[in-house]
Amino acid sequence: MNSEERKDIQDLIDVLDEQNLNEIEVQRGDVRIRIRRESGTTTNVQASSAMESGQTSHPAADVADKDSSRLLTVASPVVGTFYRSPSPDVEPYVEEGDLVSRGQVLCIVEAMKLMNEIEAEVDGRVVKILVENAVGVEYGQPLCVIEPLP
Amino acid sequence: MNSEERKDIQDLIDVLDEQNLNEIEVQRGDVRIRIRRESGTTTNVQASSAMESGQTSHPAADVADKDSSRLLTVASPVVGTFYRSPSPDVEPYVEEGDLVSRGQVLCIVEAMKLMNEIEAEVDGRVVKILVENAVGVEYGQPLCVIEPLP
Amino acid sequence: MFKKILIANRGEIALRIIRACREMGIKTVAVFSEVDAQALFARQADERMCIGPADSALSYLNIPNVLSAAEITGADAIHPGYGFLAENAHFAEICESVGMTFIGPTSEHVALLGDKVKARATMLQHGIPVMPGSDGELQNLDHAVRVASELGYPVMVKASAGGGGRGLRVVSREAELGKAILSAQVEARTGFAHDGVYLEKFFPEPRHVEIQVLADEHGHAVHLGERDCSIQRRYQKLVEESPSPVVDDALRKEMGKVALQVVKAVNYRNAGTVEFLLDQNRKFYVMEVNTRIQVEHPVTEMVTGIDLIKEQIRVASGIPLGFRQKDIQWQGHSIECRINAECPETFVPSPGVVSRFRVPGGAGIRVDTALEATDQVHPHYDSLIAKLIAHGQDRADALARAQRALDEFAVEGIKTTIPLQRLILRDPDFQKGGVSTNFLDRLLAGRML
Amino acid sequence: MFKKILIANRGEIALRIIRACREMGIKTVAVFSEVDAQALFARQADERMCIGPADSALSYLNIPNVLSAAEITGADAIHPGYGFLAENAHFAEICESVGMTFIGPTSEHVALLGDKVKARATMLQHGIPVMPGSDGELQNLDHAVRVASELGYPVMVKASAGGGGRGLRVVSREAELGKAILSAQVEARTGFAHDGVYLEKFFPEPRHVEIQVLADEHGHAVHLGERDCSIQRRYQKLVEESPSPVVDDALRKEMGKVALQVVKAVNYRNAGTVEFLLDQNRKFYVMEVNTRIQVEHPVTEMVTGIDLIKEQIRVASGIPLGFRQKDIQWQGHSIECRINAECPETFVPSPGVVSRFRVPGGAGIRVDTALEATDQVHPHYDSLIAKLIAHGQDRADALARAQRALDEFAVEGIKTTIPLQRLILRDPDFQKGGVSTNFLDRLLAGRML
Repeated sequence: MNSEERKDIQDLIDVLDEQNLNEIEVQRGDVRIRIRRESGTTTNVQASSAMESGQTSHPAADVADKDSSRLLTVASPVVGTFYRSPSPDVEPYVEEGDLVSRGQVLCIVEAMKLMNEIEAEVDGRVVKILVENAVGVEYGQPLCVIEPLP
Repeated sequence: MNSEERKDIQDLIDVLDEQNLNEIEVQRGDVRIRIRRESGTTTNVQASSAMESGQTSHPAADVADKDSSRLLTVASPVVGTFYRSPSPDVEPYVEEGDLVSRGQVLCIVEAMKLMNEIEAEVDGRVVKILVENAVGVEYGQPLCVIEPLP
Repeated sequence: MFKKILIANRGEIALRIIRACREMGIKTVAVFSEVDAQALFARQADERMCIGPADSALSYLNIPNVLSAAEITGADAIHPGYGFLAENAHFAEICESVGMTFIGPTSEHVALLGDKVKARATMLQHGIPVMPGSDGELQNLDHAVRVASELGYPVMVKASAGGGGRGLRVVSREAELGKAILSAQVEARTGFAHDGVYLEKFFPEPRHVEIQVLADEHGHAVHLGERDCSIQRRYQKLVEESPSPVVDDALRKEMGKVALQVVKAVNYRNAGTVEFLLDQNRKFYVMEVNTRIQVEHPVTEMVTGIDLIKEQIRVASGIPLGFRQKDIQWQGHSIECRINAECPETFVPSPGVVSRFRVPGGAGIRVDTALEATDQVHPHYDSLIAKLIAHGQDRADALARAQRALDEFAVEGIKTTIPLQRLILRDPDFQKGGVSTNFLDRLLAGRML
Repeated sequence: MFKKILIANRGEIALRIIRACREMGIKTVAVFSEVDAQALFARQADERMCIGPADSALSYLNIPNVLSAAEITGADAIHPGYGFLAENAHFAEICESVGMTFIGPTSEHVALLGDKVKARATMLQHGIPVMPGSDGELQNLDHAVRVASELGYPVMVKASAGGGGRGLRVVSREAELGKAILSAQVEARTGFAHDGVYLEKFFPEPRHVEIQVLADEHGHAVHLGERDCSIQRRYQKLVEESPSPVVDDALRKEMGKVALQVVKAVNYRNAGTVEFLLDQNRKFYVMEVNTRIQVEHPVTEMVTGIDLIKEQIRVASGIPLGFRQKDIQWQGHSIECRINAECPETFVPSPGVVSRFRVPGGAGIRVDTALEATDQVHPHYDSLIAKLIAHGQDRADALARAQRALDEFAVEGIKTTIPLQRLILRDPDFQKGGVSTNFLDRLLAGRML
């Protein structure tokens, strides 16, 4: 997002505030800016151009019932094939709902015959596994969602 | 100007009004909108894209001291050469400051050897003559400014 | 050579001519209507003048304003493009009378070849194969019945002053002839203020193949091969290509020879197009001669490497053609798709603001357009907004490139014929090549866009 | 023929390859870094995969991720474009070992021709005229002094593993030789992890002329004529053209023959470029062989009508070349201007958001770009954002078209080399033709943009 668009958005937020609106959407050519605020919550900005990450093409995790600011997404560090277990005849490393410890293997991503074990970075609970077994994943693709536990 | 831009401008005017500003200028690619208001006067809108007329390339008349809403611009109805007098050795039809009557010849525009006499459409005073003698003018080009008198 | 040329046109063809002039070091004057004040073609010229309001009758067709603009700006020639004043003999004549070079043939050529009956008579005199039909306008119903029975049914009733399919009737049986003539006359009188009609043989599966010619005033003339323009809807061309899939070297030579006979018959000069009907037995007949540059001229440029606009300008300035027939070489295959601002299903014009306009590029792709994103397509003018021209080593290669480029062409805010062009280009019959002018109607009857 | 090709590159060359594949009916996979997620080249592919963050060492140069993406998507070949992995012998070798077709020569070709000393030795063995210089790396200062005096001063010290002007010193007198060798070695060790250097004769007014070759695995090879790339700044080409203004038919034949000797000497296959130094006496020497498609390949495509990317793909799939040397015909003249996102005065890269991007079009103009208005030019990658390629009947015509198109090219939001390209194209020496690689430095020294 460039500074011009940032300014546009700020302007629109101001108008939103002044007029006590719930939503403003502006589109001009490729640039679309939508600003929405539900009564009593903080302002929520979506800008569909100039996105900073390749991950927006993935479906968002279905974790709306959790406070998303506390959830951790585990992303693939490599391009490869996602496996939930070390071999087909073995149980998966983890299931949704399982408690996991920091350093515990969650899954593997196989790339060029090399098995990359993906470990939990925190103690927590596996809220969601986002990828089907034996499916290709790209760099940075979210694999699963962990709810950190104290 | 399309309806989207019209709406944009209206929005900006609202911001201008609400914030009691003097000027807002927004540029995005080919689209530039500038809104300016001097304290105590009406809002003045300039939009440099999608203009509806070929006349904006001409310098605006230097008539800022007059209430411009009362002034009449006389535009050329044809493409041709502007003459202030019927022949070089004759006095001009009118001078700035002259009073003119409805139907009085103000100047001629010669096109293909045909002399088009341009007449005053109202009784009034010649405030400004905008074109030099013997210069080519395009269709719709402002030739002079008349202040109508009752 | 001219120092300054006024372009009496708008849109893509005005920009096309401005580009050629810039490349030749010639200054340009654009004339424009009020709604075109910010148009790219007007901005790209060295000078520009507003010549009237949006209504083209008061601006682009306003002869005094156009000529006055040329006089004021000191232009020494006027290029009329296509449409508007391009085939107006009166305009060409006034240009001649005031010493302004009209970039095109003489006003006599425009007048003679614009009158179908006179043009036909002239060609018949010179032994040129014309459409089988009545020699001149029909005198009465008896005359019509006699000619029709000689030609054999079905026959066509056509208005002498007509064009674009107006004032035209197909008649299958003698009993229908009188009624068809009357209704064609009414339409012709309303549309062209002249109700003369004539008869022509009707061909069930005709192909529209035309030959581009170039002639100078020193007696040199060449033909630049053919364009196949059989993809038409109501006589409006949509896709053109060169070479034609049904014309081989021998047929090209024959048709080219006839086209040059036409040039010689009337002592033609500048660029012109001899339009032929080519039947299923490879027999061909001159339909008419267009005395202007054609919309579809780029396909000829792509295969010959010759810039037709520059040649028009050179020839008009008196420079002899720089090549002879033997120098003309054709390389590869070219195809043009006309992108119109129209609903691709109903063909209703779709004016409006173009919110997105990404033109394709890359190898073998040429786009002629004067439109940009945020521009407005005005309802007052022709709906052609862009020409996509592809060139390839052979027809399959050119088609593949055109299809790829159509897929890349992104236009938003208005409807265009792009989806229809995609449909045409992937049609198996079209891909096989050699379809008749009935192709598009058949496709449209059965299509699913 | 391949069913699916992964393009291990980005920007204009990635889009160029995707377009060729689409036209051939081959599916494509784009791989991209996180900042390129919304880039046009990625969106135009049939499939796409993110292979790493912005840093190209972790994405476009990440061999495991590239190959893994090819494996997952079921691609049967990888086109490396230019730059990145295109001349990485290790990458080519891994491709070979896992049965993935690398669209280019074999890893042995890449390794041999990428090592200047080994390549030179091979060419010497086959009697190919190479740059006069030391046979292999310098052993010690005595060796250097002996070779330099044989060559005659001035001489150049060059790093074996170098490129783009790095690790290069010009030496005018024997007294400076030792110091120059030492500093070149330091630069080479830092830049290329190998400090071997060699000596070459220095030419005061060299021209960079290169011959494009195409070879299949069945022993057929052709050359497609030359490109003159003498317009360079610090060994970065800015303007390229074909034919060269200083190469006539006889010289083209000679140079082409030598280029094909190189092909034969190493049993080369796929597309390659033999780079020559052409001196003022029309003597030429092989400088190096590029084992990839070149940035400037379009000028050759414009004059031959041959699509080099498609030929690379066909040849890599084992299809024999469809033409012989006698079939290659050159038509007209073509010139390419590289549009870089750089300050045209300081050459400092100018990344940022492109607020306006209107590309030129019309007759004889081709634009290869993957940029659109509102796109961002990233600081992480090469600054080339577009290639403007003009074709005309002759050099003057091509230059006029290129100049016209440069004037139409409107880029806002970032700085580009367009003003510099305009300056080059209107320079009288350049217009006369045949300038040396010193031209641009001289122009820059005295210019007023």
